[in-house]
Amino acid sequence: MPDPTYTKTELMICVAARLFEDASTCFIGTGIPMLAAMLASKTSAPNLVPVFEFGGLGALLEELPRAVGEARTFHKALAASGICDTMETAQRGFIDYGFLGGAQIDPYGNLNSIVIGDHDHPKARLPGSGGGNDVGSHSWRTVAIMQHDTRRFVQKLDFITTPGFLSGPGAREAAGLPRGTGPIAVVSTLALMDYDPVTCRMRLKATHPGVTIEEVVANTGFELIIPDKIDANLAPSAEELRLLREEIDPEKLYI
Amino acid sequence: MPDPTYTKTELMICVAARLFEDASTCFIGTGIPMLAAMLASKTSAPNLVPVFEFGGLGALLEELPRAVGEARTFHKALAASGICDTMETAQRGFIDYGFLGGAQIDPYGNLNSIVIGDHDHPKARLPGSGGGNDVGSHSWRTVAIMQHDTRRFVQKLDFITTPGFLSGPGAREAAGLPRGTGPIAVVSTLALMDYDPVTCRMRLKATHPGVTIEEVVANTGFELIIPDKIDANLAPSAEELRLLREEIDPEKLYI
Amino acid sequence: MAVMEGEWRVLESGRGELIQPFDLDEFREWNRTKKTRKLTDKRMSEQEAISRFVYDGCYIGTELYGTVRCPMSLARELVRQGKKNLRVCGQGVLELDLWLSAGLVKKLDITYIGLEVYGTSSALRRAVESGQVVTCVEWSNGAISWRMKAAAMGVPFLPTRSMLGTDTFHYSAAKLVADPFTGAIVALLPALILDVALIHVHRADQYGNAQIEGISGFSAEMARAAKRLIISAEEIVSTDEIRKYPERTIIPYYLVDAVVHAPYGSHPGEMAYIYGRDEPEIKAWVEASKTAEGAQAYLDKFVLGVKDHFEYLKLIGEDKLKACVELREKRY
Amino acid sequence: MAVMEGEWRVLESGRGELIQPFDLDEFREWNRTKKTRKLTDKRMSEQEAISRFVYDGCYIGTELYGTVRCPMSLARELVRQGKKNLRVCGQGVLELDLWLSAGLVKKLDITYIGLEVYGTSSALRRAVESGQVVTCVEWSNGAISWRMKAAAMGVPFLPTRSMLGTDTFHYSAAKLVADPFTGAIVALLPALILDVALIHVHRADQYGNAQIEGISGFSAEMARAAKRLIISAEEIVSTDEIRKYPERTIIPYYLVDAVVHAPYGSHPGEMAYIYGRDEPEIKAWVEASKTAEGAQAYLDKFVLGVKDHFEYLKLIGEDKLKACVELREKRY
Repeated sequence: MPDPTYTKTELMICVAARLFEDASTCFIGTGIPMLAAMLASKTSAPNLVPVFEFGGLGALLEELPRAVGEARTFHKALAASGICDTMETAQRGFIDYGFLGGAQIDPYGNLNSIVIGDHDHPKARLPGSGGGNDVGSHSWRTVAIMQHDTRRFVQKLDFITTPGFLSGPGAREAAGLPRGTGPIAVVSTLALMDYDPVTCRMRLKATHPGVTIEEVVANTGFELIIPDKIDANLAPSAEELRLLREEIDPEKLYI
Repeated sequence: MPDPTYTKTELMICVAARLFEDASTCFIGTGIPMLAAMLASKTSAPNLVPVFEFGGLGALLEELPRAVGEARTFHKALAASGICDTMETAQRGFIDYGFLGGAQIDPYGNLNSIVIGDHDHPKARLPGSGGGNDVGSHSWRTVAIMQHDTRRFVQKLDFITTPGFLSGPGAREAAGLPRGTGPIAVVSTLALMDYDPVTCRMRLKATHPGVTIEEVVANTGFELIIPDKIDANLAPSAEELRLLREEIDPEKLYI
Repeated sequence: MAVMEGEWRVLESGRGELIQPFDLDEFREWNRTKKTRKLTDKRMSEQEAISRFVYDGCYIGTELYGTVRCPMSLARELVRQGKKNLRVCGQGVLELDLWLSAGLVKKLDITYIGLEVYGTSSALRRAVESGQVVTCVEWSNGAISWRMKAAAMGVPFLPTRSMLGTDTFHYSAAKLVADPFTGAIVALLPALILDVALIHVHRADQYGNAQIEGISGFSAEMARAAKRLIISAEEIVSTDEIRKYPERTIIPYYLVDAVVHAPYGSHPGEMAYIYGRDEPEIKAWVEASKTAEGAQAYLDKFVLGVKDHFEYLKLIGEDKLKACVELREKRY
Repeated sequence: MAVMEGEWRVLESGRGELIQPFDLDEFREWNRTKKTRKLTDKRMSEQEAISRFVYDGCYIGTELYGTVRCPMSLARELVRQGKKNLRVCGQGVLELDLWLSAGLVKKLDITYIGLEVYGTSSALRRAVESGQVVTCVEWSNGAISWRMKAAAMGVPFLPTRSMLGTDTFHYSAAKLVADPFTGAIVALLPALILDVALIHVHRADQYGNAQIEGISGFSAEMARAAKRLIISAEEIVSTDEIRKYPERTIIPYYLVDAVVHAPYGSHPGEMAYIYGRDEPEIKAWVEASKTAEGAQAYLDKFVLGVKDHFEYLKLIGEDKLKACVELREKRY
């Protein structure tokens, strides 16, 4: 029996965790991606190879890291080098997945984490690219994890920080980005999205329990492709929730 | 009293050793430069910082290295990194001196260590640049150490492996080489040479004991500048010889 | 073989300002004349190091990252001395927040300034949105690290496939060219030579030979890319100890201008294998920094209100520091 | 933003052949599909490693350098298997001498092949002067290392101020351009992606996580620049041992295709902190290699005349190996 007390964030983490492929190399950013990676490594992806941009590779995720450079990112790791080595490893094609956040996402999966409003006279200055642009440029596949509302899912970004499909089919390759790379999914608080292979536009793939298609559409600031067949994401299992609450984030930093 | 039993090689090593500046960083190549560096560090340059291209920096030269990568090049060293770090350190301007050998040298101090005859159909294939070209490009000052004869001191090299002054004044800078760098001396089995500051051509500076100017000229395959005043190099001191024979090269690998 | 500037065909140039122009031959000359090869005792206090080597308007950077092996005792001393109009590169958490809140930063080569798990930086927002920081030039974390790596290598640029196709490129000072070997498009990142760099390490000898445990972040690159380098170290060790394991020297002495003995120098951040994060003290800044007044009160108490790092540690108190040591990462 | 090849203005191109053309996207695809991220046991014998991953005509390189931490047991096995038409990069002492004498090398990206203290290489002279080696493309030691570093970084080229103004440049495959930021002239070194690399290390686990003591040479760069990587190791250690000091992993497992346990794998060369050089055995090659017949006799005895590395060690004999151990570099 699923535990009905789960939160939207817990659900989002569980749906994201299920996307991790076992024995793959994954760039893990601060926050939700860390919880998802840790949950995945305790469930379906025990051989996951987490990569943290400042040098940790193949750490055992026994405790939740709270920053991308802290000791837990290289706890019993296979290697601990530096950011250049890690980013070059990605540039060389060794990183399978990147898990990213952002303040805004557009229909092509481009992300903004730099500024709301005009760059030089911003309404809101956001933290910046960090490793986001690098992760989105070099990882084979990227997954965005986002709160779902119309301020975040927008037709046009105020600033393209991290490349999704840029302006659409072929645009990544034309810009010089590595062949065959790009976003594959968005996990939000409402649903799981993927991308239409022809148009490269975002497409609803599966709704979360209790969420209607209309709710997803109403919270999306651009035209989302709604295919005929839409899956339903499973609610967090009791075991997923137990792991999240007792082992992964007992201090409730995120959940 | 100088020991009259010294060899030409021992003398050459002593004259080269006296050129080392204390507390300077010096690229040391295999062979005679190693003996000279070791002698210098035991006499006038106790704070010499030897740099070996494959990564050894600041080693204590307690035993003679027999290769530029072997353990004696990083014996009790301050750092042991790799060739890229070392060459980049040079490219950044941190290496004061480079001590080089070669098969041929021309009036501008360019060196050949690649080929005798035509490159693609050689009379003699020599070992190659090794680190020579890098040392000659990036070190602030380079010193060549050579046997002195007309086959080695030639008007025109068969191949410019390592840059001296190239074609003359301003040529290094025009080629893009770092500003203010270049050869400063040649230590041979007959004499010590430097370079005329105006023409950048090789100039006799000091003859070895018992060697006449005529002998130097006769063994030089190009017109050597002979200034009015020529110094005389001192013979090896008894202590220099003792160090060389007993402490530096007791196995007589070189001397 | 004289060449006109720009004779290369550049496909596109980022519109961002190159806020720290570079001259490799001048850098070489600096490295020749201002960096002694002598083994000299470079130990000094935070006060002396900051006052001797940091100056108003300089281009400065800190390694690693806010709460992780970050030279916090140097960052706080810089605030006490009120060095201003700083041009700053890269990523930051607490350390850049302090400088921004103290109004010391004029221009940023920015990659990330935020509070990690605690979200965005209010200090950054206030400083940028008010116009106090007059310029933000955008880069990715990889790009800014490679810019230092270019300087460390002694070359004018490095190519990358990061930043392509995005506004991150358009608001950077990178240039787009085609690789002459294959025709592929790459961005060229200009070398970044810092006026001053601050790096915190596990141990150093009195001359500056420095060793780091765990990830090395961008310490190797930044140390080699800086005209002045201040090292703070948890522990000062003998040079014999350095010579025993020369492969662990990540920063050789000749790069270093000052060695500051700073136990708990990364507090309230962590130092792998020595102490863990001081979460309550980090949260204190997160809360305080939400308003300008709160930030000022924090600065007044924890930075301006103490004379030096040792007074700061006394203010924090031995019990809290001991608790951090308990939380340290261990080698099994 | 389609770009024609060569739209960059190149001031000059070296006339040397790019004997190993590269395609970064193809390398990425290789790294994606042919390099597992799984921790799999990769231990195998020299025979198996060479026969599975080295092939006629491949582009191959060895690290470090002849008599120093060099994968000699792999080099000898390659001769036994007679892999031919090799294209080879870089520097070499004994190991390349063996291949040259056995007539296995067709093209060279050459920096240095010689016998160090013992002078020039007769094997090289015979092979090049006879035309058996059909092409020598010239590079400096720095340049060839940076070419591997470019591949390791995943970029098409790296700039350098080496090789400028010399025939070394003219007989290389580098290109001369002006830096678009400052107008300075630099040489662009094309990325070098090796088909196979052989590296000898102090210790590795069964998956290939490898650690090196002392200087690292160009191991980090070569390991990352190769499509196939064979590691030989003096010692096989547990993965727990690797995880205890992750900062010492210079080659992570996913780069590695084969792990060969090869005690005395560098013999007659040295292995810092484990054993020193076997000077008499090195001299034996120096003398033997002066003539083609002598070289063949050496090969017959020490390489072709033994079945594998363990037979080779038996031939050398325990006493000599023990003597080498006595001569090892020590940590004080």
